[in-house]
Amino acid sequence: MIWFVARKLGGMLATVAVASVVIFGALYLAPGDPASILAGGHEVTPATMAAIRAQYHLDDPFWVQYGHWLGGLLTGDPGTSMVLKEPVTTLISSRIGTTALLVAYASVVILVIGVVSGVLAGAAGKVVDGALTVVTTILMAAPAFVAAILLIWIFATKLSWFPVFGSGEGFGDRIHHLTLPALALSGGYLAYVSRITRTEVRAELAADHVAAARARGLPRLAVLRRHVLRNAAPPILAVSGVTVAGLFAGTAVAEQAFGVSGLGSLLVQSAARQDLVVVQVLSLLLVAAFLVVNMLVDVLNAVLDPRLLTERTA
Amino acid sequence: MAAAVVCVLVVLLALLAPWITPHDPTAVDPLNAYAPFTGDHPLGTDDLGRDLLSRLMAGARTSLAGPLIVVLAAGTAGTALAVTAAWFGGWFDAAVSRLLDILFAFPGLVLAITVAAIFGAGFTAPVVALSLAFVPMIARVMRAAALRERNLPYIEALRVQGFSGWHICLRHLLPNLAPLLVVQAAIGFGYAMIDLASISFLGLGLQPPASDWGLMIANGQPSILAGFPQQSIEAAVAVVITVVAFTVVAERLAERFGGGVR
Amino acid sequence: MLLEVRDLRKVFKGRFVAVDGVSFSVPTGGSLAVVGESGSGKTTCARIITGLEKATSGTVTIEGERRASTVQMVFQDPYQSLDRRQTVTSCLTEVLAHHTTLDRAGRAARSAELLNLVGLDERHGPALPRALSGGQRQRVAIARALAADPKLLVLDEAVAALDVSIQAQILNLLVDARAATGVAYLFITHDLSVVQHVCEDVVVMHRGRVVESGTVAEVLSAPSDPYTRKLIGSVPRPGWVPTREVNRVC
Amino acid sequence: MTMLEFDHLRVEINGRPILRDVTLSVAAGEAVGLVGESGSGKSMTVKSVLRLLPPGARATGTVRFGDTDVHTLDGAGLRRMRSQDVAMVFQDPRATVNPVRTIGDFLTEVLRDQGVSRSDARTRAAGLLADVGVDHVARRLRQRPHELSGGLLQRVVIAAALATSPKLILADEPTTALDVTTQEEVVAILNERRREHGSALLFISHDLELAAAVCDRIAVMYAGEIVEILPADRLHEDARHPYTQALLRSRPGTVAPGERLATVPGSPQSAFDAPAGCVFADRCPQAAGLCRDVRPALLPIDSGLAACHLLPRETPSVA
Repeated sequence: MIWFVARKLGGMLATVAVASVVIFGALYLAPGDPASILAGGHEVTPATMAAIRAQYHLDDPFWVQYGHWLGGLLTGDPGTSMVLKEPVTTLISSRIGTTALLVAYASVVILVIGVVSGVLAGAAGKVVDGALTVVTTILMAAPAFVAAILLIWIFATKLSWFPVFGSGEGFGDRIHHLTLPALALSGGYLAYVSRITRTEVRAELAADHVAAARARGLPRLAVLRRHVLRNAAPPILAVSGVTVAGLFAGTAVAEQAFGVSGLGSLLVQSAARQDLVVVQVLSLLLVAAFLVVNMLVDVLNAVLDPRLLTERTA
Repeated sequence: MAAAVVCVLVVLLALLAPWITPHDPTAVDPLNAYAPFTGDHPLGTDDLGRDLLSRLMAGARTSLAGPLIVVLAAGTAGTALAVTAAWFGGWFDAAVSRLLDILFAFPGLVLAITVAAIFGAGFTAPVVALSLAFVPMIARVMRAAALRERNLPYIEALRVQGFSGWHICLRHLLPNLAPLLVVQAAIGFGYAMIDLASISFLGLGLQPPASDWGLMIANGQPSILAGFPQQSIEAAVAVVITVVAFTVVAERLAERFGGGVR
Repeated sequence: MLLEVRDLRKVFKGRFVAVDGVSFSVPTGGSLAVVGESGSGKTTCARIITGLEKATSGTVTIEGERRASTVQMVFQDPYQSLDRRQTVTSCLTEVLAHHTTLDRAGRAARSAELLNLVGLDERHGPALPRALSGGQRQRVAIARALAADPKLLVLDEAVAALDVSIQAQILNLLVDARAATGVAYLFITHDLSVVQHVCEDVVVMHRGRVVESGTVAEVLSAPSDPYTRKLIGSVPRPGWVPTREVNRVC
Repeated sequence: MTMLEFDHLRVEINGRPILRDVTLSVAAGEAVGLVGESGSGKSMTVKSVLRLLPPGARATGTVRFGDTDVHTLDGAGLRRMRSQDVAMVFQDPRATVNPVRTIGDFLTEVLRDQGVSRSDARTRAAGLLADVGVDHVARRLRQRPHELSGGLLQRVVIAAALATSPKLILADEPTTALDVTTQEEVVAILNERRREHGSALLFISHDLELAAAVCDRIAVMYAGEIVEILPADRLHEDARHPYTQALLRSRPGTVAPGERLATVPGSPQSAFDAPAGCVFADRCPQAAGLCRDVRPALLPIDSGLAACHLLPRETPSVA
C-alpha cells in the first residue's frame, strides 16, 4: 500500500514537472520575441523591454530561465502581472476561495444527483431509465454556458430568485450567488457521472456473483448494497474523480458567464489580455489540481479494491 | 434514425449555407432590431437587425468545421499511437501511456485558453489545442481495444502464419477497430463542439464579424437582460440539438459495435 | 528430427519460471503429446516453438528455412481464433497468397481442396465465422493451418473447448489429415484420454518440468512418475471413485 | 420421498423454447446427474428451481420443491428456500464470489442475514472451511478471492453452500473450470460433505463418467428434453437411447488407440433448432419417418427410462 501511494505520488509529481516544462516552454513556441509577448503584446519603451528581459532572465539559456521560474513558483513568488501590475500571488489568493467554493458546491451537486440518478436508472425499471436517459442526453449536450444562459433567463430575469452577477459577501450570500454558476457548471458532468453510474450498476447487476448472491437468498436491498453498489463503486469513483478534477477547467466558463470573480475568469481575462505570466501560473495550478484529485481517487480506489494494488498503473 | 436525419440535415445546411440563406447574414438593419418571428424573419433578428436564421446557417459552417478537424486530427493521431503502442508493447507502450497521462492532465479548455493566450484568439489556435487535448481521450479507448484485440488468438494465428506486423495491423487489426473509432469520433465530435463553442463564448475563438453559434450566444447575452433572449437561445438550441443528434447516433452505433460513453 | 527442443527455459518478469529445462523432439511425420495441467508450462512451450514467445534460454531447432512455412498452430478457442470480419475463403486464400505462388484460380482450387480435407464444402466458403458452429470453426482453423503446407502442426488444446460429440469428429479429422498430408503433430493437452488417439509419444509436464516421457502405450499403461499416476488416476472412468487426500495442503 | 420434481417444465425466452419438456424427480438424499452438451438446457433446468431465469423467460409446467410449487412462492418464501433449503454451486468460482469482499464475508453473509451473531458466524465459517479441507483457516477468512487458487475457491463455495445444511444442492458444472487432479479433490469433498449433511444433489456435467461416479441416477438431456434416465452403475450396460450411446462411444479412450471414434454427424442443437418429433432425429443414425413427426415418450426400459421410438416396448407406444 505504501509503495502504491509512493508510486502514484511519484508519478503525479513527475507529470506536474513535465506539465510545468510544457507550459513554460509554450512561450517559446509562440511567434515573436518572448519579451514582447510577456509585455502583453503592447508597445513598450526599450527600457521597459530591457527590464522585462532582466526580470525573466530572457538572455539566459532555456533551462536556467525555467529554473528561475520554477524557483519563484516554489518559493511563493511566481512574478507580477504585466498588465495588472499586481503580484500573481495577490491575484490568486483573492480569488481562490471563490473558485474552491464553486468547485466544491458543484462537486456535491454532481456526486449526489449524478450517482443517485445513475443508480436509479440502472436498478429501477424501464420507465425511470428511459426518462433519465433523455434528461442526461440533453444535459450532456448542453455546454455550461448554454445552461448559464437558460438559468439566467429563467431564474434571474424571469423569476428573480438568484442574482445574475458577482460572487457575494459572507458564506450564505456567496452560496446564494454561486448557486446558478454551480448548477450551470454541474449539468454536463452530472449527466456523465449519471450515465457511467448506470452502466456500472447494470454491469454488476448482470455479473455472476450477483446472481450467486441472489441464489443464496439474500434480500434485494442487501444484494444491491453489498454486491452491486459496493462493486460498482471503484469505477464510479474513478470517473467522478476525473469529473471533479475537470471542474477546475470548467470554472472558466461558469465564472465568466456569471461574472464571478474567480480563478477561471481570471484565466480567461488574462488570456484575452495575453497576460502570460498569470496564464502560465494558473494553467499549471489547474493542471496540478486535476492531477492531485486524480491521484487521491486512485489511492481511494485501491483501498476499495485491493486487486488494483497488484496491477500495473494503466 | 431521427438523430441520423438531424445530423445529415445540419451538415447539409452548413455545406449549402452560402447559397440558401434567406438574407445576407451580415446585413445590418438597425430599424428592424429584435424583430419578432415573421415570414420574412422566421427566427427574428438580433440587436443590429440581422436575420437570425441566416446567421445560424452561416454560423453552422465554422461550428461544424472546427469539431470535424479536431475529431479527424485527434482520431488519426490517437489511433496511430494506440495501435503502435498496443502492437509493440514494452517500453514503447509504457512511454506512450505516460505521454497520454500527461496530455490527459491538460483539460481541453485550459489548453485551448493557454494556447489562445500565447498565439492570440482565433479559429486555429483553439482547434489545434483541442485536437491535442482529444488525443488521449481517443487513444486510451483505442489502445485498450487494440490490446484486447491483439491478444486474441486470431492475431496470434496470423503471426504464426508469418504475416508482417504491417499486414496484420492494416488488414486485420484496424478494420476490426474501425467501428469503435467511429463511435469515439461521434462522441468526440459532440464534446469538441461544446468546447469550441465555449471558447467562442469566452471570446477567445472566432472573432467578429465572423460568427459561429458560441459567439452568437455570447453576443446575445446582454440582450437577455433587455428581454430579448432569442439570439442566445436559438444558437444554444442549435448547439444542443446538433450535439444530441451526434451523441445519439454514437450511442446507437455503440450498441451495435461496443464502446460508447466511456 | 523435425523439431528439437533442448533445455528450454522461460522466466516471466524475472520471477515466475514457467518452463524449466524442457527437452523433447518430434521426428518427421511423428506425433508427440505434451500433457500437463494449467501452470505446467505446456502452452508456453508451444508458444516458444511457434515464435509467439521468446525463450529465456535453450534452443528450438526446426528443420526448414522459414519457421512460418514449417510450423503452424491451431488454437484452443474456435470462437476467437478467426478474424470475425473475414469469410472462410478469404481466410484461406490470404494464407495461400502469402505462402504459395499460386495464381487466383489456383488459390481458389486449393482452398476448396482444403475445405474438403477438413470436412467442409464450398457452401461454407462465403460464410463469416459467426455463421459457423464451434466445430466448424475449428475445422476452418485446421484448414488455415494446413494451407501453408507445414511439416509440423502445433495443436494447443485444440479440442478442449468442444462438446464431446464434436471433439470426436475433430479427433478423427486430425487422424485423417495426418494420414493424408504426412504432417507431424505437437499435441498440447490436459486431457490424457485424447492423447492415445492422435499421438505415438508423450511427455508429461508438471510445474515447468518434464516428469515423464515415452510412448503413449508405455506411459498410459505403466506410468513411473507419481504425478503421472495421479493424473491418470484422476480421469473419470467406469468404476472410478473420486478420493481426496486427507487435509492436503494446497 | 421426493425432494424435487420437474413436471413437464417448459421454458421459453421471448418465444424461443429453451426447455421443451423436462420431467424428472430427485428423492431426498439422492444424487442425480444431469448430463448433456452445450445448449441442451441443463443449466436452465437447474436455474428454474431457484427461479433464476433470465429476463424475458416464461416457464410453464411445474417445479415442486417438497410440497411447494416454486412458481407460486412469494418473495419471502423464495428467499427462505434460496437461503436455507437449496444451495447452488456455479461453474466458475472466480465469477461466483464477489471479488472485492473477503472470503469471511462470503461465508458469513447468509448466516448473518439469518440473525447469527458475528462471532458465531465467524466460528461456523472457520469450521466449514476446515471441513472442506482448507488450511490456514483464520488467514483464508481475511483473504480475497484473487489470493486463492481456483480449486481452493471452489471449496470455499462448497463450504458456503453447506453452511445452512440445505436439503438440496444444485451443482452446475462445479469442476469444469478446474484441472483434473483438482477436480477429483473437489468432487470427492462435495460427495463426502453432501452425504454427511444428508443433502440431495442435482449435479450438472458434460462428462458422463464424472456424473456416474458422483450420482445415483443419470439423466441425459438433448435440445431441451430429457431423453434417458438410468441408474449410474448401469450406465454402460443399460444405455439404450441412441444419443446416450453416441455420447459414450465418442469419448476418446473407449476404443483402442489408432481406431476411429464413433461419431454422430452435425452439432448439438438447441431446443429451438431441434425437429418437432424426436429432438435427436436430425442426428440419429437410425432415425425413421416416425421419429421426425412424433415425439417419443419417456418410457421404462431395462433399469431406466428412455424416449425413443426405435426401442422394443412391452406396450406399443401410441402414435
